[in-house]
Amino acid sequence: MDFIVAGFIKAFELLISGDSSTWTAVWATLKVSTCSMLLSIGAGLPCGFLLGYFDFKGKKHLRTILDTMLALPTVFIGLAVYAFISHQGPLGEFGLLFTLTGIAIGQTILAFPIVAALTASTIESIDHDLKLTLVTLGAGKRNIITTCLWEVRFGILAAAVTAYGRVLTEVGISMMVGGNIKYHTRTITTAIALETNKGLFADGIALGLVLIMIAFIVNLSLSFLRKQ
Amino acid sequence: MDFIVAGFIKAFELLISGDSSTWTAVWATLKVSTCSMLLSIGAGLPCGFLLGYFDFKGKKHLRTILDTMLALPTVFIGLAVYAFISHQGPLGEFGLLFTLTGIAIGQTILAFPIVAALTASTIESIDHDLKLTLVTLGAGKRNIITTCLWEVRFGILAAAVTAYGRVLTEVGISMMVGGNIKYHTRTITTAIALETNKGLFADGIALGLVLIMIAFIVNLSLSFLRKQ
Amino acid sequence: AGSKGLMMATTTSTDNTGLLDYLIPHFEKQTNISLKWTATGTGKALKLGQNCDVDVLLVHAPPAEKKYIANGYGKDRREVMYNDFVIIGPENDPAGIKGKSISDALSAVKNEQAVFMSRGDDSGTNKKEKLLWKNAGIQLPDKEKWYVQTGQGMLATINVAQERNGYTMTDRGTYIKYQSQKDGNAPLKILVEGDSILLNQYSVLTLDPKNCANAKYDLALKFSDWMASQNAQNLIKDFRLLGQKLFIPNAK
Amino acid sequence: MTQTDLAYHLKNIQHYYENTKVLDIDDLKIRKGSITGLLGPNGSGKSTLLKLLAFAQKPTMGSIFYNGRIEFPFSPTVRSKVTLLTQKPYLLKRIVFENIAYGLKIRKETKFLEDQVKKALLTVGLDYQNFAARKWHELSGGEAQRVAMAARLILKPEVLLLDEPIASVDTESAKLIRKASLKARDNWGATLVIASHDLQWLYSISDKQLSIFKGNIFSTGMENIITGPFVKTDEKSLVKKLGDGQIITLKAPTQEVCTAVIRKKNISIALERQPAGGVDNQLSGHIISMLLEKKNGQIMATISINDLSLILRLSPDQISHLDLYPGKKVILQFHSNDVEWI
Amino acid sequence: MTQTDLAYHLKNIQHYYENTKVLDIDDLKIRKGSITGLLGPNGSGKSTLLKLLAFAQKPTMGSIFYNGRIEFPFSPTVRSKVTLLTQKPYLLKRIVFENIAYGLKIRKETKFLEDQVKKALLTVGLDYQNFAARKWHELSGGEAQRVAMAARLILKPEVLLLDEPIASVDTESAKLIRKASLKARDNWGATLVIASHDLQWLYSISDKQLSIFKGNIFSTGMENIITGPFVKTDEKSLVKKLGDGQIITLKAPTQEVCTAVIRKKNISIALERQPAGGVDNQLSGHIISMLLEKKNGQIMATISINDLSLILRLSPDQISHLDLYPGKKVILQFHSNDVEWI
Ligand SMILES: Nc1ncnc2c1ncn2[C@@H]1O[C@H](COP(=O)(O)OP(=O)(O)OP(=O)(O)O)[C@@H](O)[C@H]1O
Ligand SMILES: Nc1ncnc2c1ncn2[C@@H]1O[C@H](COP(=O)(O)OP(=O)(O)OP(=O)(O)O)[C@@H](O)[C@H]1O
Ligand SMILES: [Mg+2]
Ligand SMILES: [Mg+2]
Repeated sequence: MDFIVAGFIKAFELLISGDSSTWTAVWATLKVSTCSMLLSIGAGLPCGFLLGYFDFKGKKHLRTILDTMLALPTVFIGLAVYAFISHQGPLGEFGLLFTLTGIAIGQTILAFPIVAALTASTIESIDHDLKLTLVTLGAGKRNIITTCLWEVRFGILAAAVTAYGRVLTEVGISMMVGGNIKYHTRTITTAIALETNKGLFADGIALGLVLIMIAFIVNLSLSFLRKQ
Repeated sequence: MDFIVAGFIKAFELLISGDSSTWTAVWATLKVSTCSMLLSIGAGLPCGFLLGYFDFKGKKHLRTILDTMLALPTVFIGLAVYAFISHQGPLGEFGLLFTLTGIAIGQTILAFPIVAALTASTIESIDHDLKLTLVTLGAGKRNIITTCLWEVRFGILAAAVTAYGRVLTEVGISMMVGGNIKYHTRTITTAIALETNKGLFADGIALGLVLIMIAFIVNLSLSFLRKQ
Repeated sequence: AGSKGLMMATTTSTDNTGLLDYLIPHFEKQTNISLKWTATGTGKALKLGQNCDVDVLLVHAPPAEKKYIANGYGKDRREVMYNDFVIIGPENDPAGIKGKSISDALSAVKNEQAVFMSRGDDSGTNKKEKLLWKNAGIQLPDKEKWYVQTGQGMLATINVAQERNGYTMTDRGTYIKYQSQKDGNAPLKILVEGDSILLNQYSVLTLDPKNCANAKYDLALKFSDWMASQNAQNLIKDFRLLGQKLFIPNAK
Repeated sequence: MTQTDLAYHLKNIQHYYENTKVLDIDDLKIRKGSITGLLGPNGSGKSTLLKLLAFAQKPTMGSIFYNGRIEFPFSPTVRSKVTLLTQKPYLLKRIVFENIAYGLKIRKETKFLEDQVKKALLTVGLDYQNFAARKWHELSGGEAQRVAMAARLILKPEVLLLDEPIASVDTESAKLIRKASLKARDNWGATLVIASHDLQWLYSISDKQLSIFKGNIFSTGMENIITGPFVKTDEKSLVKKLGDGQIITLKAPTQEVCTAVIRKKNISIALERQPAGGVDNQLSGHIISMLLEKKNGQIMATISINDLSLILRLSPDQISHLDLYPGKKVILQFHSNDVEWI
Repeated sequence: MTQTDLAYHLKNIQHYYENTKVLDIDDLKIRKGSITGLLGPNGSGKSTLLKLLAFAQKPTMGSIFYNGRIEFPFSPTVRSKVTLLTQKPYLLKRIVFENIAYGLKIRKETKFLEDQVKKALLTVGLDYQNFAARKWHELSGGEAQRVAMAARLILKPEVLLLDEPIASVDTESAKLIRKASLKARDNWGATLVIASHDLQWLYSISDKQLSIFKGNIFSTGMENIITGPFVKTDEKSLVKKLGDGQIITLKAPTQEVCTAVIRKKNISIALERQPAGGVDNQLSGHIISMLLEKKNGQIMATISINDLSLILRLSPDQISHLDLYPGKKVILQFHSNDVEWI
């Protein structure tokens, strides 16, 4: 139990003392998660929209596949990405292994199904009258997408926040693709794994708190977007 | 790249040959994830309903906290649960450490915010007229909860599927609380982590495929609940 | 195998003990070569080398290393240091193994069905442990109830042993760490130590340029040389964790 | 009217949305077994009042007595007895049968369920065979409205509150809904309050009409409302100018207000202007509709005066005497002193 | 009527929902600049037709010519020119201003936006100050309906399709919407098609009425429909029995059908029964309403015969002559040969 208390104290120390390894990990985490969130939202919103808005043959199967992709283990994604960007992989020449870019690619694959599946289910809940209204007001295809997404903005926000939580806390990809290299690809979660492995539970807790703090700040700023 | 191909072949071998360590891991995974899903749905649905249905002071803050809980790192949860159920912890006497029950507790904590936050955001999207209609038809509080949840059943299903994906793929808690003990608390994800660490990438991929297959079967059965 | 500097894969023990954090800045300063490392299980470290994703390895599994070279993945193997393994267990020693030889101790564990933790992760440590069972003439008790395979790192395994009041085999460095975390009164004590079979040899492995043309073989060799240099060997000798010596340099 | 005759008694009710007062009712009594018509322009507060009567919402201030007791939302004594057909009826995402049976199911009164649903559908003119198994979205606007109505009727409630029940319903069905409402009163003594913009229909069904305007109630039924802008001519009077140059003179109000009410009974009709003296307002216009009030055989006539419509009640004799018919030019007369300000 | 005069030409249109045919129109022409009223009971296919005309849906079969060309949903030549006010108007989850401005914004016509919104709100009788900043849900039913109407009017579309635009709107606003519709036609030549259950209002606004019943169109406007059950008396005739014992005799149809249509023009009115011979149907009932048809000064009278309502058109002279008024007992006469079967 006491290591939890110690962890709280340590969390403050780490942040206040400006411990450079902590801060570079914070920085790496922010960079990589922002990047992967942007990519997965960019790809997930349109895909989710198409899947939720239109009725077409095979839609149900696509949904099942997407839902299954929600259960892609991070280590698995990590291995698959590794296979592609390792020196002997088809993309080996780009030198993405042990880089933040590599991690971001993997995390995008992780977050994409979350964004897409939740967007689709939110869009599905849209009133049929909205679709009719938009068409009769002369909305083009792009207007329909943007307006529908805006109508269900709180649902989309929930999708994004869920995906963000997933990306922020994932270890498997960062470890496998990033290599947990100090000052380079060490993110907060891989640092937590490392400290915990060393038996430094208090440090693990402290870093966990730092991560939660980041999430809290992000969610606090998002909560201003959300009306009462 | 070739280890991915090898992994596919190996996945079949593992399942067909009835490899006992694989099957016990599959079994452990199923038991523990089912248990934690039941618990987190049991707790998350009502909480999400309350949060989404009612307007009260501090609701926005509760939402922010819940959203932040989406970013609880699994190792962190693992450590926290460990602190409570380890020998020296307050619940040490129950002997929950290194048991599937222990893992299920941790996974429940992991899945709860997902179920609750997504339920809340789905319930929030409910038409105000539905609430009015139910009240005027004489629905009591329990009727209102069940009917509202049933009205947004596809949204709830999406929440559950997302949480299930998270639980199924989580490593940190299973590792920390379960101890990855062969034939006992080794789940598929901890087995993947182990094989990968051994450098047996093909085995990791194979086990990942087994996990994905489980998710696929579950989602396929759920997809029959979903109308076209 | 990035553009500048060396990329090394190593086992968790060298990283977790802090040895690399202590040693590498010296290397970088003296040779002007930058070195990054990723710490993983021995098996994965070897695999990363085989796939040419790193330039050099620092590992501790001599039989596997020799096979690795024989397979054409590794080129030079240079032994640089060692530490040793010990068997630890609860102070009351239910199987009564204290002071026994390795083989007797393991037989006692088996006969008493005392709980024994194995890492079961094919790491250098695990490989050594399996060898010990074999030497004691006992078939690996894979499915025995008392033989618990954690599939985790050393410290985690020790913690499991402590929770379950069992025995385990560990490298001394990790044990020292564990001991320090318990403020010097750790429930698990060293019960068997000192046998020459318990030595834990660390080597630097360079990759065979034939297999990995992109690997920085010359820089890797420089690192290997440096590790064997008097300077580095002295540094290793002086490295202490919580006041105790951890690694004994033995470069030839 | 003794206390026990009353279904509702509202005392000092005020209701606010955010900071805007939308309802202000000092005292309102509704008898058991009566059918009350609720009239008023858009936004006057009809739906709000009905929601309060349904105990679906708490008034910001004041108390509502139901059967002599102050009641609140979710009170078990009103919960299953008062039901409201909302203005935008919401159908549950289930088939029509389940929508109609829902109320009975939550009351656990599932005996002869199918028969009851069949009967309820029939009362609103829908046939069981064709509609019971349809999904909620496979209905036309009016059909949906009628399914929602059936879901209320099946409950045989003590109080039936209907918010524009015939808004998108055809003439035949409007008649059916009228019949069903009367039957509810006659067969099990239901109390009804019905809001509607269809005056003829509302008059044909209700015993009493309440006119509501800007949240204030006039218990005398539909009255003529004249809205500003007004121009002040002297201390004592205001005038309103109509588009065609005609002028309405009104006695100036004592407080700061902006809407005038002229009751039907204070307006008289003629074919020619009277010589000056007597009434000070003589407006020329033409009849646009004449509707029968079933209750009393009187005729409700709507007269258009430029862009203003006034309503008055005529007897068959008056009509025969003056030879009135829709399209006929007439003069309306009333005295500026008879105006009321709200 | 040349081809270039036509806004719409529908050929062999059939529309199905799942396997049910709900619309069957062989040929329908709608002139540019005309105002067409769409009448018919619930579920007759009005909304479906309007959705097809709006190109919001493709008919299952057949083609729709717009301005002489076959057009389809999302075709750029119709997309921003045809607009439909749906039966259940949906407001976007934004403030009223944004709802009304939406159409202009997607057309990128944002000049004088505020002025235009102000004007649009005024046309439906809502004041900018009070309403522009309200959220979508802070409106009464009728206010919401009018906001949706304003959002269509602001677009100044070539074709304005209105599905029950005054369903929950008060009398004053119904007038305003009438005015706005006429203005749309007069000012920028809009073509309008309007569905409504308010006959008087619809007649007061439309040039031509289409009556639609079970998906079939009668281009002659509102006619009297008599539904079964009928009883076969002999080879040549059917009868329908009314609740009060009166009997309607009808010529037996040639094919298997179930609904009879008697056109207004074939019914005459009298105070006394004629001696036998001549017409074979003489039904006694009473007038329930008389409404002015603005266009032609004629009067549309509704006569109730037990539970049947029949409509016919009267002239002022007829009314004066027979001394008719709502409530008066009358005899309706028509010949069984004049019945049409659909
Ligand atoms: N949720 C809300 N927030 C703020 N104002 C509201 C809200 N709902 C209604 N209002 C306002 O309250 C007043 C009364 O509304 P109410 O719905 O009771 O009117 P109504 O008489 O039913 O009108 P209608 O005939 O259009 O249905 C209106 O001015 C309306 O704008
Ligand atoms: N989505 C749907 N699926 C199946 N049937 C439908 C669907 N929508 C409408 N219908 C049926 O099609 C027919 C025509 O419906 P439509 O909405 O066009 O009628 P309407 O004339 O507009 O009626 P109302 O006056 O009630 O608005 C009705 O019988 C209705 O039950
Ligand atoms: Mg209302
Ligand atoms: Mg319709």
